[in-house]
Amino acid sequence: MTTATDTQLPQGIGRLSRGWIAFFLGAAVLFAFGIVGYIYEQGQGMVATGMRDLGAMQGATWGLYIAMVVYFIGVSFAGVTVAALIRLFDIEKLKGVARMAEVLTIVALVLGALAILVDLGQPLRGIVNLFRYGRPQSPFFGTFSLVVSGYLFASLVYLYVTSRPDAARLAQRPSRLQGLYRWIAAGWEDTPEQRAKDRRVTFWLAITILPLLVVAHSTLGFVFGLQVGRPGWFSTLQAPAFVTLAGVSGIGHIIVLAAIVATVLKAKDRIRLDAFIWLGRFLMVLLFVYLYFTIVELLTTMYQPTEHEKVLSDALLRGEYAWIFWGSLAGLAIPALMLAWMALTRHWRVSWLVVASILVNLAAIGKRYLIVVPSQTHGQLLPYGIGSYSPSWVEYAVVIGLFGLGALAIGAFMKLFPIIELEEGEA
Amino acid sequence: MKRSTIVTWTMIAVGVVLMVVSYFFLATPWCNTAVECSNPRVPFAPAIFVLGVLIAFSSAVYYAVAKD
Amino acid sequence: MARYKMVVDLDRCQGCRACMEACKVENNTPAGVFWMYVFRFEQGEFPDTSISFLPRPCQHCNNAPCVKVCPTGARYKREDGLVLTDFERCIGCRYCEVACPYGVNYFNWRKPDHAFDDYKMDFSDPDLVAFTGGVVPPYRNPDHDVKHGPEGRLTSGSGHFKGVMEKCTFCVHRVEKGLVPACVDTCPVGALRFGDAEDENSPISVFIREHESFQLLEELGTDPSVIYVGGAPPSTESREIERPMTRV
Amino acid sequence: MVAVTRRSFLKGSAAVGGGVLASDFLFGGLETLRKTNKVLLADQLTEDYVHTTCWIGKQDCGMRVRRIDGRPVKLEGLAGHPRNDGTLCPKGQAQIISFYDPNRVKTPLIRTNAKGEPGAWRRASWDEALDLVATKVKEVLEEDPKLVLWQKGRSKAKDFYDDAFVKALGCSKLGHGAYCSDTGYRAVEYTVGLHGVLHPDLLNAQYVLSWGWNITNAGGNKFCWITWPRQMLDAMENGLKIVHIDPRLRPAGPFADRWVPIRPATDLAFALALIHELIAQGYVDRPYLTTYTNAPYLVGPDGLFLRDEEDTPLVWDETTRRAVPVGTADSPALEGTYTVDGAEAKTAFELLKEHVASYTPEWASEICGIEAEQIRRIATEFGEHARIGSTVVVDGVEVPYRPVGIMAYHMAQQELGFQALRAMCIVPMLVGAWGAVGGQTADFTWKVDKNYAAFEELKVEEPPYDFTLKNSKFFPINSGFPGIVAKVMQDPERYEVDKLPKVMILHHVNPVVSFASQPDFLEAYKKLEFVAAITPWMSETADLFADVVLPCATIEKYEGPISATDGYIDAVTLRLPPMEPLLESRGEIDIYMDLSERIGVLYGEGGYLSVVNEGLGLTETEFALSLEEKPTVREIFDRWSKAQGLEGISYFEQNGVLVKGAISPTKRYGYVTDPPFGGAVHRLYGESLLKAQRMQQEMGADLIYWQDYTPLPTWREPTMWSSPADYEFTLITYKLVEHKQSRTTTVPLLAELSGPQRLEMNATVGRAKGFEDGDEVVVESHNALTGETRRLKTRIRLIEGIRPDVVGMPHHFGMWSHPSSQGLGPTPNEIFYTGEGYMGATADASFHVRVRVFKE
Repeated sequence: MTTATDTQLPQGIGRLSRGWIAFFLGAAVLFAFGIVGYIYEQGQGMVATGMRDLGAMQGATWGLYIAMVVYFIGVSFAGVTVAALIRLFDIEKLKGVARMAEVLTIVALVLGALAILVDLGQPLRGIVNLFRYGRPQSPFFGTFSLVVSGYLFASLVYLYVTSRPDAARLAQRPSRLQGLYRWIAAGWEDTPEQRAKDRRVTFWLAITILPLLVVAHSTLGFVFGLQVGRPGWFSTLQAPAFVTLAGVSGIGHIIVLAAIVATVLKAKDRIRLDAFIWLGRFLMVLLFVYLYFTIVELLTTMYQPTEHEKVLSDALLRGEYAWIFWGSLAGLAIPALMLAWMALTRHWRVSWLVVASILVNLAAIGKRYLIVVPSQTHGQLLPYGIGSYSPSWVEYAVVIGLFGLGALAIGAFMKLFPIIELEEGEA
Repeated sequence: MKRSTIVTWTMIAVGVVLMVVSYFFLATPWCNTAVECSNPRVPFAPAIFVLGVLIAFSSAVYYAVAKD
Repeated sequence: MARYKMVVDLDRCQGCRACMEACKVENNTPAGVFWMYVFRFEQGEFPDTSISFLPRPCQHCNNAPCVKVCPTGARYKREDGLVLTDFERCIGCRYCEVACPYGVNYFNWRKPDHAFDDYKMDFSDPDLVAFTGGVVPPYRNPDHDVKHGPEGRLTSGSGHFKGVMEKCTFCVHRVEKGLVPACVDTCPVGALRFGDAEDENSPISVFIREHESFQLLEELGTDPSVIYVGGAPPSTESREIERPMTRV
Repeated sequence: MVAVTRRSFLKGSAAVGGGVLASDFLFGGLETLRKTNKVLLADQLTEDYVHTTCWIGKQDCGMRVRRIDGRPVKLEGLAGHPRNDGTLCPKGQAQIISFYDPNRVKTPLIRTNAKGEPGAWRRASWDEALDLVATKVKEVLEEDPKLVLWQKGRSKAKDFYDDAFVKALGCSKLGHGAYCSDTGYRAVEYTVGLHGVLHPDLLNAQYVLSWGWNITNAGGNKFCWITWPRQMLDAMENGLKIVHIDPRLRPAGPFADRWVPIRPATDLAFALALIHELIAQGYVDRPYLTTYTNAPYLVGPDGLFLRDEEDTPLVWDETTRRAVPVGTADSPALEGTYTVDGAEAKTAFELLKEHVASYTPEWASEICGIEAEQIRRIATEFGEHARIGSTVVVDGVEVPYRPVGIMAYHMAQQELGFQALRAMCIVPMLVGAWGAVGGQTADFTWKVDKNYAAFEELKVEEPPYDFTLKNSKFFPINSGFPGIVAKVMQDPERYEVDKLPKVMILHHVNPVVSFASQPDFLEAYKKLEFVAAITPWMSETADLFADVVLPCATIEKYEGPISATDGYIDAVTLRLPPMEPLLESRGEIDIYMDLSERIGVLYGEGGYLSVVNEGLGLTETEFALSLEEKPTVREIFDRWSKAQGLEGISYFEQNGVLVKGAISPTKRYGYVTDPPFGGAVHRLYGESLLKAQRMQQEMGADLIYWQDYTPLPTWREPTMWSSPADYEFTLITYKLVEHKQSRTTTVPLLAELSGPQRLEMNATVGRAKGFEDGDEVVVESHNALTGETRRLKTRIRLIEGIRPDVVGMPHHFGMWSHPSSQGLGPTPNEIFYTGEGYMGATADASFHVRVRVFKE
């Protein structure tokens, strides 16, 4: 597969190692599993999922898919934030993770959009009708116009603009991808004027994206937070808590991705420990803020709950969702303590960070699930009785497939373009 | 001013104007009690809104790529 | 322009669920789906026990949460008070369903050709098809194949699309013919009433004026068009007994 | 719009081209392509409405059928019909799906495998199937017509089925009443002479004892569910109070002013205590009792009436102070002990007083498990509300006004049911409420049933007996009980029966599932040589035992005539076919005419057609059917319609119902009929019961058969109470508004609405036993006489509105042949018993048994 010229490209671009092929095939299998699940769902109708109607049918009409929408969009948050911060404040030690953060954002957003699509009863119609009839009064308007369209497009633009210098460098040497690089570079000559212009563009883009991102995530919080009819949802804390947990899961993803990339590409010199430390500290701060929100919300609901809030909090604290609730809380508290310990002792270890990051992401999925589901099964204001929901194999398959697709995308990207920004002379 | 700067600002302006104007083409948020409230006042207004977002951000690409 | 309201007289309701069944047949709703639902509640402990009934159609709120959250305007409110769903516009996001505090929305989980499978009646039986022409269900109401109202949208009936949201329509197809909804029409004990509340002298306006009434979950400010007379709103003590088979 | 001809259909998805696809995509239509296989084009269809009468339940509500191109799509209530006035219950609405039930029996079927196991069948032509049945029937008719047994579950045109066919054949017949409320019928026929159980003049009532009346789910005497609740709600607006006497609260819904959670099978004790209290508190209508009842009759020391030479009973004339024949006394004494011809004689009322002296509220409190104070208060309220002595003018006629009464029906089916109902008849009798405005009655007019006279002398004959044990020493009063027939078929020697039925025609009946004590039927019906079943779907009994199944139509046929009265307005109607019978099914009248023809009993005097003429009142009128020619069913009803003074059957086709007008008070109120109460003397004292008991004893019948033949209702403990103490619950059954018997579980819309079988148990008791709502439990019944136990499994439902010592199950479900009925759980009939100890003294079913409940 490899040609002589390709070997010239840095970071293993264009060279398909056995490990990479195995990884790629593995991810493809997961993705294929998701496709099978989705085809089955389309064949049967959404009865193939575990979701059912609220009320007399005693189900939850939003389930794992919507939880994953919230989760994926949350993950995207951190990517672009970190990338923007790096560019804005020129944090040199983080330069190595900037691009992977950008890629992560885009992949997570696409997965989030796909998760919405698989949740729609009429997906094709959804694509058309949202743009044809979309109503600003629906919090979904924000979700598709700002989050998916604006934010995703802005992130793509951002990635593109920051990729041009690398593309120009790669375009200088012969390879099968040379044409692509030349196209991406689009006339980049690395002149001081161009650099200055580039800095200006990325600065202003970062400035625009950051508030857009807060607004976008808040509208996602509003999807739930504006519903008076659902105990557990109607809360002003929904939006800030959404954004914070989004940061937690996203930073966690960057840490994991950075650790993998550093190992696989043998690039520990490019992504150094102090990058991990910076990310770890950031993660720690967000974690404590989020734990604070959680405690505040818990105390508020427990202090003087309405009868309906009580049913819900009982289900969360000691009922059928207790294992997810306490599991998630542990998945947040333990990493918080691990990070605090490392911060206090100043003894940072990447492996611990990775463990903490995986834990917070599992916890984040758990928390998203708990936001979406219990308010439906245990939050009926009329005495319908307690409902139940558990995802069917189809939903698990589709979610696994989405992760598989994400892995495929990132894996493919790594073989096409440097996942770590090139240093002077690297190429 | 350079031509590219003008075009860039024009793109941003067009994008923002599209967003703002199309916002008023959408279904009115305060109206819930009539059939008309369920339709945008101009067909495909949400698409125009999104188009505005896209044009505004595309300006960055244009600005970066444009040869002076 | 009329302004339709429904009155549920809890002093007369026997909880018989004829309204649920009439709705089912009139609107051809699939298995497990009850646009009109009647709660049967029990309160208290033996022997100080009480029983109560509560019919629950769509409340056709004047300040409808489902209309607000619909991203495409498929769920809309008409000037005559009916809250309807445009089946040709709905994208199946089910946001209206989570927004509704009354639990009145029903999604088409099954595809239409399997919507009646749970009934274990093979409507494609050749002997039967020779007579029915293969229509599913064989008692299918053709009123649902036409568009309603000045807005000309496909809004009545059930189960003819996959993956869209449905709910009680106050029988828009009947109301537009000058009939009352199927549930009201069949109620054997006169517990359901329907009419134009804008006309101050209409029987329903007079009835509402002359009786004490309440709305379900009044405190949420949804302002339902369904008015309850007699009895009491369900309390947190109300336990539902005798549920139909509603899970598909 | 594509032009299509009427009755043509557009295929949904196939005919869509690429351009359409693209525009559909852009304009949101892509996924709206209708996935139902056919789409109706509304503007191409014709809509019409036809009239008919509901078939699914008991009271035959008027219906309007909406049809699209002749295909019924909706059933609606017929406005102006006295019984349902434009409304329908859930059953009425749901049966539309059964019009198109592909699981109905499509063609006549002939069995190809051995009986006793689920049937293997071959399709047959009507000719072949009818010939086969006719041949078998003829064979046995020649031997002994009584060995052909026609058994019915429901009959919607008595004149054509129960009467014409049975009489033309001269065969035996067996009804379903012994499972319904026949105990009550016998008690009321015996006591006041009316053919019915108990209901008040509801629209005018002020205080009603709802005695096991399942207000919100079931009908009651004469009517199904719709009419009674409508009348009750209207009466409640005029102040009617409801006292709900039932182990479960649910039947009364929110409508009970007082709930008396009585222990099952103790209704007799409760009624006796009420009698005790009413007498003690002085609520006694003396003029009524002395004039219209046998209360003043003098009873000798032997328990029999004193009579003169002409056999006329004697009363004590207080004016002349001597015993005189009834009817000749100026002022007959109601109470007292007198010496007549040297012997001591008491009035029947005096005997009643002495009889109930010990039946105090405290005594009943122990037995019934309710507070004595509650019994006392109900007696007081009943007495007060009765307004003894008052009258009211109705349509210009002055009638006594006693706005109190009892509503009771199926609760009669218990071991002590006959005497319990006798006692319950005496309660309104004491206050003179029978036949009064707002008071007690059992029918809409005061036509005295033929049983009233027959019960004056009960026949107890020497064996051998026929297989129904009619006139036997076992059951001097005999409702005709399939349960005891099943017992007899298993052991004829024990009951001294010499001949068993050989051929059976099952008319809409499914004994295996619908009748209590399933194992007895599974055993007994094996003995039948030949069984033909007339049924719309494969009943379990047909599946196991039928040789031939003849598919009959449900609603889609001519049937009648059908009373449409609501008790206040007289009306009559017919059942008209809203469509052709489904597939190859046929109306029963067609089937019986063809069968009679093949058997050779259709034509001529005494034949099927002549009995039909008689039944329809056509004999010797210009509309009489020819006895030489087979008419169409429509023609028969056309002639009958003309005989009613109408232009013909088209009247019903156009109007649905013939409303004749209000029933006059002189027909409705017993006090003012001519003669009063139809001429029947109300039997407070049951002299003939005592005579029967003595004959039974003389012929050597066991105590269990004669112990309840007492002249005054006498309490004893029910047999089931001697089951061991760990059988701690009494199982009762009840009706759901969504169902009628088991058959409606073939209607999937109704099964969906009702949910599956369940066992209701008091929540506190259930939780103490470790049960949670929805747990699967075993219910094991115990037969106190034989020690046999039977089991079923079902899911538990914990509720508060039920006595702690009672568990309840709906009496529906348990069918397994029809796909829609499957998986809904068992019928409690699987674990009930029949025969001694588990039936009434009048050969009637009891639906009580002691059970224990546990998790496996």
